[in-house]
Amino acid sequence: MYEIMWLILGILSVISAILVVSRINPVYSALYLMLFFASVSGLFAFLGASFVAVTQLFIYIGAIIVLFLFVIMMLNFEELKKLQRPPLFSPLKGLILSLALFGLLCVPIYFGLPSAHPRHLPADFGSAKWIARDMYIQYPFAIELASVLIIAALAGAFVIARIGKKAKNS
Amino acid sequence: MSNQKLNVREPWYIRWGILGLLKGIALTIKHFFRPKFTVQYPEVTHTPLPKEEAHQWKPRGQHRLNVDEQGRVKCVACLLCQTACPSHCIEITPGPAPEGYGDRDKYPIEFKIDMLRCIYCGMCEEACPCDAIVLTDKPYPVTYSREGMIFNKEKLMQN
Amino acid sequence: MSPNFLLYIGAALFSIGTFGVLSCRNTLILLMSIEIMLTGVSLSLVTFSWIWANSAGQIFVIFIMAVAAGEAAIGLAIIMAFYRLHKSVQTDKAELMKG
Amino acid sequence: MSSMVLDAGKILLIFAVFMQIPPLLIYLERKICAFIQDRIGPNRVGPFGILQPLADAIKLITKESITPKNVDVFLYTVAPLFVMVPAAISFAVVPVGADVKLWGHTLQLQIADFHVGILFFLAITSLSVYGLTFGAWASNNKYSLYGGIRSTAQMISYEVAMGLAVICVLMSSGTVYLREMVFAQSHTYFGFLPAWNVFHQPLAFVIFLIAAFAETNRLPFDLPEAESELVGGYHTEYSGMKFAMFFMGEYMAMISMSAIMVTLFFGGWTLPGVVDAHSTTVWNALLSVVVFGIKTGAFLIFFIWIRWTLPRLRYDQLMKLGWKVLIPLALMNLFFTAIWGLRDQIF
Repeated sequence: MYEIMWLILGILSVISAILVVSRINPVYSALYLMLFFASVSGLFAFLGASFVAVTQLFIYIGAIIVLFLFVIMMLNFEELKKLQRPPLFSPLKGLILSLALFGLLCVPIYFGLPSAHPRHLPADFGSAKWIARDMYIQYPFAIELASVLIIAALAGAFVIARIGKKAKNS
Repeated sequence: MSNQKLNVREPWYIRWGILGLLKGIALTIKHFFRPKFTVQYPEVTHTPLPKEEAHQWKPRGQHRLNVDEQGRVKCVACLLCQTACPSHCIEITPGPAPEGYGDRDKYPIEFKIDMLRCIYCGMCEEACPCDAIVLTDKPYPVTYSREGMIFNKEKLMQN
Repeated sequence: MSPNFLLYIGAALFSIGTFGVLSCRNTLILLMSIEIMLTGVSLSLVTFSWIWANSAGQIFVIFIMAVAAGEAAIGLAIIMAFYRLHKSVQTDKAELMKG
Repeated sequence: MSSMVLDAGKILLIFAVFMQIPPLLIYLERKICAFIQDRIGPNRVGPFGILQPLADAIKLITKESITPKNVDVFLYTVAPLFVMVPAAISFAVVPVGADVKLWGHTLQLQIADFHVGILFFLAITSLSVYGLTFGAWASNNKYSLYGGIRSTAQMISYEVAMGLAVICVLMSSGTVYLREMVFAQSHTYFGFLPAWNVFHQPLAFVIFLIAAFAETNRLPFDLPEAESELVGGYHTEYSGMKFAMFFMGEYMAMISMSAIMVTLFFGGWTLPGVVDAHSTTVWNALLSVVVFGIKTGAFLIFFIWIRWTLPRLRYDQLMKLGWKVLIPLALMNLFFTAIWGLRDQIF
C-alpha cells in the first residue's frame, strides 16, 4: 500500500517538477509548482511525517506560491510573454550538466547505502509533539538563528522593495 | 478654530471604531425586528394618500393650455410663465387679439414648449394669473425626433 | 519496494532544479527551481528520518522551510526592484556592471 | 468490516448534510438582508420563499455556460474547483458530535482525527486563495486581476494573524487534536461557567474572528469581490454553474470556519448540563449534534448580520489592520500566553 503511493506520488512529483522548469508562462509554472509541492507533501505524509507534510502544505502552497503569484500579477504580463528567446545557457548543456549531477548523486545511493529496512517507529512518529520535543532540546540555537533569519528577511524585503521604488521616482 | 477642533483626541473606544461598530450592529438588529413596509403588489394594491393631502403630492407631467367655454385659449400672452420658467423652455409669440375676443387685448399666436428642456417644476402653473397653463399627470412625452419634443399651441390645447 | 527509491526521486528533483537554474532566463522560474532543489533535499531528509526512525531529518526540513520562506520573500522583493529598474525580469538584463 | 461500513456511512452522512447547508444559508442571507433593510425578502417560491434557493439553482444550472474570448480556458475552468474543494475537505477534521456506540462499535463523529488536527485545517483553507487567483488571472480582465492581486495580499496578511491566534489556543490547551480540545472544554468553572477557550483566550478569539472574516472574503473584507468598485472582482467573467461553484465555495468556507471557531473557542459539541461528554448513547450523540448545529448556526447568522451592517474597508485600512494591529496584538498575546504557561518555572 505505502509502496504504491510512494511510486505514484514520486513519479507525479518528478513530472510536475519537469513541467515547472519547462513552462514559458510563469502562471502555469506556479500551478505545476503547486502540484509538485502537494505531491511531495503527500510523500511526506506517507512517510509518517504528518507534521512536516502539513507544514509543507501550509508554508509552500499557502504562502510562498501565493507570493509568487502576487509578483507575477504585479508584473506586466505582455512583457512576460516575450521570454521565448533561447536561454542564456542552452537547454542541451543544462540537460547534460544536470544529468551528470543526477548520475553523481545516484552513485552513493546505489553503492553506499544498503537496501534499508525501516526501524521500529515510535507510536507518535512525525507528530508535532515528537518533533517539538527533540527540536527544542537539541537545536535551541538553530531555532534562534532561524527566527533572526526570518526577521531579517522580513525587514530586508521591505527595504529592498523600497529601494526599487526610489530609483524609479528619481 | 475648526482645525483645533479636529486635533482633539477622542477616547480610544471611538478612535478604534469599537463604539461605532457596536452602534452599527445594534442599529441593524433594531431594524431586523421593525415592521416591514413592502406592498405585495399583485394581491394588494398600493392605496394612495387621502384626498385632502393628495394635491400636495400630485405628479407633474405634460402641460395643458386650458380653454374657456367658447373653445378659445384662456392665455392672455402676459409672458409671466415665460419669465418664471427656470429652464427657459417656453416661447410665446404674442399678438393682438382678433375680433370677437372682447375680454382681452392680446393672445398667443404661437405657444411653444420645449419638452426636452422642461424640468416639470410647475413654476409656470404658479405664475399664470388666469389658470391658462396647468401641468397634467400625463407621463412625459416620447418621440423619435427632437422636433417632435417641441409642443405647439394646438398640441398643448389637446392635452 | 525499498525507500531507497525515494532517495533517487530526491536526487532527480535536485537535478531538475539545477537544470531550471542553469537554463531558465525568467528569474521567477529560476526562483521556483531553487525551491524545487530545496524540496528535493527535504525529501531525502524525511526519507532518512523514516529509515532511521530519527527526528533530526524532519527538524532539518523545518529549518529548510524557514530558509526557503525567507529566500522567497527576499528573492521576490529583489525581482520587484529589478523589474522597476529594468522593466523586465530576464536574467540577461542584469548588466549594470558590464563594461 | 462492519466498522468500515459504519465509517463510510458516517462520512457520507456528514458530507450529505454539509452540502445541504449552503442553499439554506443563501436563503437566510437574503431573508436577513431583507429584514435588516425593512423589506420582506423572497416569499414567492414555496411557503415563506423557502424553495427560493432551489429556483436559484435551477436558474444557474440551466444558464448557458459562457467562456469568454481570450480567457485561459484550462485555468478558467478549474478555478471554481479550487475554491470549492478545499472548503469541503477542511470540514473533515471538525468533530461534529459525541462518540456513539452502534452495534458494538464505538463511532467517532469526526471524519478524520489526524496527528496534526487544527494545522491541517489551516493548511487546507490556505489553498482556497488559488481559486480566486487563478480565476482572476485566467479571466483576462483588469478588474478580475485587481481582485486576484487583492485576494493574494489579503490572504497572506491575515493567515499570519490567524495562525498566531491558533498557536495561542494550542499553547493554552496543550494539544493539536480537535477531539481532545473539545473534551478539555467539557467541564465547568464554579459550577456554571463552561470552560470554553474563549474565556481563556478572549483576545485570540477576537483576532481569529476578524481573520476568519478576511479569509472567507466576507464583508467588511470582501475586497477581492467589491461589487461597487471591481464589478464583482475575480468572478466578473463567470456565469452559470462556474459562478455557482464560486458562490457555494464561499458559503462552504463560511460553514467550515464557523465550525472550527465553535470547536476551538466555544466547546464544540459539548454543553455542560445538556450533553454528557463521556456517554456513548445514541440520544446523547443526537443531542450533541444538535448543540453543535445551533452553535455553528449562531456563528453563521453572525457572519450574515455583520455583512449587512458594516461598510467595506478601504484597501490601505485592510492592510493596516492586518499588519499593524492584528499581528502585533497576536504576538503580544502569544508572549503573555507563553509566560503564563511557564509561570512555575519562571517565578
